[in-house]
Amino acid sequence: MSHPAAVRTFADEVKAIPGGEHLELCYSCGTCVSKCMIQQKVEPDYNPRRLLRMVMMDMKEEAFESPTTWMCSECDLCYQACPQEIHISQVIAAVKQLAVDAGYTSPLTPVQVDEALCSGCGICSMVCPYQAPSLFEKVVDGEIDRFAQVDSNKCMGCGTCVGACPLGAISREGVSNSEIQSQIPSPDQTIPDIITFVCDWSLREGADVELLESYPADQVNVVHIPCTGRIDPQHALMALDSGVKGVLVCGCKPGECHFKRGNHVAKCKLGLLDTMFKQIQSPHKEIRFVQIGTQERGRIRHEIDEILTAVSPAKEAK
Amino acid sequence: MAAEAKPKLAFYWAGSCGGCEITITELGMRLVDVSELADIVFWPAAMDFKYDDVRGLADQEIDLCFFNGAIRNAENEEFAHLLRRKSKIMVAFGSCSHLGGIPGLANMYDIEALCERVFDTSPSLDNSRGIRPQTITKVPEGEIKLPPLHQSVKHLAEITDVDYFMPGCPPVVDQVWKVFQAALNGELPPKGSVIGADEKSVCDVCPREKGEPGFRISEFKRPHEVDLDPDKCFLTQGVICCGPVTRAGCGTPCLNGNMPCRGCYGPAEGIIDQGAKLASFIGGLIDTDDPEKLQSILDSIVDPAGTFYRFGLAHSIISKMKYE
Amino acid sequence: MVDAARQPKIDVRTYTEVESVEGFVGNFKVTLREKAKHVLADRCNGCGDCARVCPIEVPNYYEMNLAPRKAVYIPMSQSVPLVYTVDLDACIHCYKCVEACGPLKAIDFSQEDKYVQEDIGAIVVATGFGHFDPSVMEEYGYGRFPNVITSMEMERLNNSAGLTAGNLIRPSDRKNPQKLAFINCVGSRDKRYNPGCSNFCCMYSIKNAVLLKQMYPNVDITIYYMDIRTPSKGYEEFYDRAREMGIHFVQGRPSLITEDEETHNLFVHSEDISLGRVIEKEYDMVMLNQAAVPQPDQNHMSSVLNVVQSPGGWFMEYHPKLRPIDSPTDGIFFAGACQGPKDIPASVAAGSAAASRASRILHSEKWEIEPIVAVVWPDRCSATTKGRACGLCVKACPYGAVVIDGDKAAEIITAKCHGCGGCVAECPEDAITQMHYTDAQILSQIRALLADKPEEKILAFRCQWCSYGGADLAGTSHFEYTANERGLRVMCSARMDSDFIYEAYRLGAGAVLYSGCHPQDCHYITGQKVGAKRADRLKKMFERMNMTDGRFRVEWISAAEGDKYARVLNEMQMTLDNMSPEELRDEIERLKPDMEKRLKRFPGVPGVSEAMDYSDTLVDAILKAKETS
Amino acid sequence: MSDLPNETNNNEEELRIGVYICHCGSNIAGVIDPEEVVKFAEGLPDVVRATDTLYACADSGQRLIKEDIEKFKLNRVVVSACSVRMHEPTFRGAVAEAGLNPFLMEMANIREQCTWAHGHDREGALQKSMDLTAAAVAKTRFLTTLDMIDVPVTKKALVIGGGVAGITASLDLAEQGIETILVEKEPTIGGVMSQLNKTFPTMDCSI
Repeated sequence: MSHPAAVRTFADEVKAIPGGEHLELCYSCGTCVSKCMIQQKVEPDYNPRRLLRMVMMDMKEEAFESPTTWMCSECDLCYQACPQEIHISQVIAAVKQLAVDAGYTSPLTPVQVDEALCSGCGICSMVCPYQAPSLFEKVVDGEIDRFAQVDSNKCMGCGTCVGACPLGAISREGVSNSEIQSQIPSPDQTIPDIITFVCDWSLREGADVELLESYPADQVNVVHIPCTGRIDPQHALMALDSGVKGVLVCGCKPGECHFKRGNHVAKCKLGLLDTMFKQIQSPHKEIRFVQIGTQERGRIRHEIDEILTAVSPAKEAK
Repeated sequence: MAAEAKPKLAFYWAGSCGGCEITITELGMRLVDVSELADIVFWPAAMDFKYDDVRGLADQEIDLCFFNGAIRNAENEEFAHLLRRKSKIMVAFGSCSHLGGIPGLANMYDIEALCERVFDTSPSLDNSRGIRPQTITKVPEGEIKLPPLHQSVKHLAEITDVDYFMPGCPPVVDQVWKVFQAALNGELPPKGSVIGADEKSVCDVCPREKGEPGFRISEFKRPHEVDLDPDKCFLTQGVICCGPVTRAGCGTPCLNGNMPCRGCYGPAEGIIDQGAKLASFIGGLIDTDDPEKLQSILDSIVDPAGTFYRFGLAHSIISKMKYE
Repeated sequence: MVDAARQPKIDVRTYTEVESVEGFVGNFKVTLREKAKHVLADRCNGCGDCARVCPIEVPNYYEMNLAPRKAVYIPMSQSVPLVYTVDLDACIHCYKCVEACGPLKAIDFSQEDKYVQEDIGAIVVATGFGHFDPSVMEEYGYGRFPNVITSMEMERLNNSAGLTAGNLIRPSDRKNPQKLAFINCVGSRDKRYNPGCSNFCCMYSIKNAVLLKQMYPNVDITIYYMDIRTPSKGYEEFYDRAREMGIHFVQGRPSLITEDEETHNLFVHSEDISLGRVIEKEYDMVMLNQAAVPQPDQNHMSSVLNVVQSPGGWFMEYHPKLRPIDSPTDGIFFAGACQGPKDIPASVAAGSAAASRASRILHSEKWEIEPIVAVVWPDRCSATTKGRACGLCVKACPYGAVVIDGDKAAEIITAKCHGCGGCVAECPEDAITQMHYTDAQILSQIRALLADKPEEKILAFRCQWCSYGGADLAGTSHFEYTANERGLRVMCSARMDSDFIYEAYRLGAGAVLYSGCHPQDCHYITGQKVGAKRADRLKKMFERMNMTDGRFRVEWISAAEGDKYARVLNEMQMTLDNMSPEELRDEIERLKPDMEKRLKRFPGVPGVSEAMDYSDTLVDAILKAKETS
Repeated sequence: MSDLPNETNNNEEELRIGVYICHCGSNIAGVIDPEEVVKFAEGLPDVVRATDTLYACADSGQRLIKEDIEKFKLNRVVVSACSVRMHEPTFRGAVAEAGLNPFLMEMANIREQCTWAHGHDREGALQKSMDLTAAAVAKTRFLTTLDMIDVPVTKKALVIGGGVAGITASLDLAEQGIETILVEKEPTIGGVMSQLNKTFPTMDCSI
């Protein structure tokens, strides 16, 4: 007895890539879809459950064109929540790898490198959670010089490299150094009590986002960043220097960063800044880092109220 | 430039170690060329001038003044103002006048704590009578005056208008020569520029092999704790290097000696606060795989403020906030 | 309940635990511990005067800890028997109860736990199931958000005999909830907690929804589900009825519940799979349909009864299809959810089935058991040859079936012998044999299995109850493993004589697996321990001989671990594949003299030399037959 | 059981072994060719009859064995089929009906532990089937007749757990006249069911 040679399906291809093996355990419960915030915040067509289904049903082109393939940032909130313990982000990564091999490209806008500013220090490539930047060599004025380049299929746009780049040579649309600095008030502008740098993913609930935007301009100035990994302590200092009395950096709870590690990076940066404040015995200015969990509905209100109270004696003295 | 109208040069040292002065002497025979092209009207470290000689000059009579040292006391400040008035071009020369330099690290402490350390508790000192210097001391010959200390160390631009900044601790001699030539030839860039240095950072000229993508630091070490590989980026060896944020132009003597950049050339172009930017990339390099360990990794950095702001503390926003 | 109490042939013993079970079918000796109630059952009239005066309140397990009970209590008003119990952990010894009881004198603080031994012919195990604690699933906020409750709490809140007399209120403000969500499969069908389906929750949440809807027609109820399972008669129709009543069903497993800290209302985040869209809805109250899990003391009961547990901890039946009520131990039967979640009709059916299986035995005068017992050759026992019995057989026996009387040879009490073979393998004089598993039988099997290319073979010793069952399950599940395995079955790992292992290596076996039950699963109480100790000695010895790691494996594989059986065999094959044929041959040859030395005394055992001679002929025949076929 | 096994001379009578290789439909025959195993078994010592059968456990299969015992004067039987956990009682019963002591029958498990687990390696499965059959033949060479042991029965049941299943079992036993002890660890019987509100599907009270 012999069986005809098995046809290699799309699912077989995905399963052959490490991480893709457990694809077929999915029983389509939808936990991943609602745990993930991409559909609610960014892309209505984002749906990991459906992508897995497309793989199983041999819908290769649809899968390659699906935003799910390209927008998963491997935060693994879904993996922790999946009752079948499928490492969904790894399955998606397997699909993405096949898509890239097939010549598809990411629809996302990657960070941009300005070679005129780049010193080739390689820090961007080291800090990136996705290893999107790398260094390459080229001849400039007869000498070999190094510059960063970014793999646009890997870049998820978290801005961690932007926050780390010493010379401002990497920028991301909307949160370049100049764009952030333009939101820090100059002396001739209204100086709010606090500036808050808010990671767009840390406030799960629409109600909390609305609340944040509802504070008057002379009280709270909101600067949106894609991830607290984008934070540059320089900006916090500049804000305080401008007369703002408190800086609140709002990011995700440990283990819940949308870009794997940005919240930890921010914790390190701001932790170092805090140590230096203490070492220099500079009177303690309010720079706070709060990490809000997906279940902490309404916490942002308390955090804002607390920091406003903390800075208000100074306000009365004025 | 006609021989009889030779431009006038002045050198002054305020709160400094004297290293910048030595750099100028290191010009060696080139100093002879300088003296042929210009008149040195004031150089207390090398020549016998009195303060009154400066006071006697007309305003803006000095064409070019190289001012090194930080502003630590009233005398430093007085001379900064005086020389500014007497000079057409004022150059903050060296890290101390540019950024506050090493003396600026004193801003971590208040005056009383500093004096206690320097005059009472320093292990190399025997001051059992508890003598402290006084600003006015009566002696039979009259009064001896010492300039009073300021509450904080300032960099030159904090108290007066500065035309150019020439970084370095000390500035390297070839850069000094280039600046002299440019100045004497009237080829200086627009006012406010940093001169005698490059725009990009030390990394731009550092030949060492950079870290692999995704490289992270799980423990920081000081240079003496590691057998440093001369071909690899210091950061990849867990050693903090200020190269990424520090302006190039020094000729990398530290790197050539297998030591990390200490940051004396100050922030590279585009950086507002050298230490904060350092924290910004160091924070990104820390291994975050085990969040429980973050604090212990951070704690392995010995003296962050002294390391990140070794030359620039007096110029930093944190220091500014403290003394506002 | 009351029927059971009234039935004269039923002796109801509450507040009583099974301490130990010994013996065998028809002849079990069971020790029961009747915990002291400190109330005399024959005097207590259930009036409750004691509880009225008792000043101590503690949570009542019966009300899912939502309501208090006194230190002297009955769990519910219809308790059977209607006898109060003093909970000494809570009691402060004020003796107000004694006073209130007055002349009845039913309360007796001097009472102590009583140990009672009973002779029993057959046992029905109906220990039931426990409830999954959803507080470990942080995403649902149970234990932190007051209005997230479990299904069992709902049962009490919605029960006319319950603490609120059936008035459904929500814990945060005691208001009647208007919008409710039920979430199914909480902790079940979830590989992180319990991979299996809890069987009855679908119907159970529909039931609760229908009841609430009947009582409060305006209440808005949404059931979040992954699949609705309505496999029995009338179930699907009931589901239809619920939908027609306006109960909403959302297919989509919620990933998160958040709470409004002021109103304590809850927001359920889920995908609505029909819409393909994430929805976030606000509710007054959320009920989590918690998984059914094994009883917290299931492991303990498993070792008291010597029965095996399936993955997940349920008691394992002898055969899932053909003998679903029997335990592997003759005379012990399962009823109800102790062997896996069952709904009420199934539990009742299983109760009747177990009674029927048990009554086969109980109606018989005699019952047959297999004659696979141990037998002593007295002339070989050291008592005869050396004048003193060594007693190792006595130590090996879990049942006290071996006795040594003075300087006489050891003797087996057949009625007590369960046939594990531990004494047989332990006897240093080879003076004991086991019927149907003699040395001669097993040796000739080993020779046959290793006749052809022994160096390629993995000889696997398995015990009848666990690892043989595990191998069966590997096959039933079609888990593929190496065909070089050659399995050999004995009753227990205690029977796996060191001599068999030496013989296998002497014959040039590539690898040997020594497998049996996990210690707590052993069919012969401590037989596995006897086997494990020996295996440990062998392992250390082979290490000292520098045998390649992995050529001798000791693995405990339950009848439920087919995957493990396949994995272990494949790993062993990998060990062999990682050696070159020359390496393997050299090692086999190097170790042979050692093995031969250890087997020196073996041929003296009755039957062994004949088995050796026969095997030589057999091996020739096997090789020849393979050549021709 | 008082007779000691004397294995050196209890096989004085001539051994006549019958070997039956079961197809189990395609469960076994789909992976290996049973006829090959039959041919192999014919070459083993003392095997006087070897044949394959579609379903050894079916009536026809059992009948074949029983008839063969008489026809070929078989005094040992080997059945290469499924797990002993499945059909050992069946084949013991079959040989007993033909007058052979049931303990003179030995099974080789070539289904669960062979063809079902080695579908990927047909040749390996065939070799294994042969070896397992040979081992069973070898064991029968040393089998002795055994009698079941009769034990007395205490006519009393113990039911552990007073929930709905335990109560039902107790009632069923008691109604057959069997003394039953119903043990419950809590102060009341009733179990989970008594805690429930009305129960599905009849919506009646649970107590």
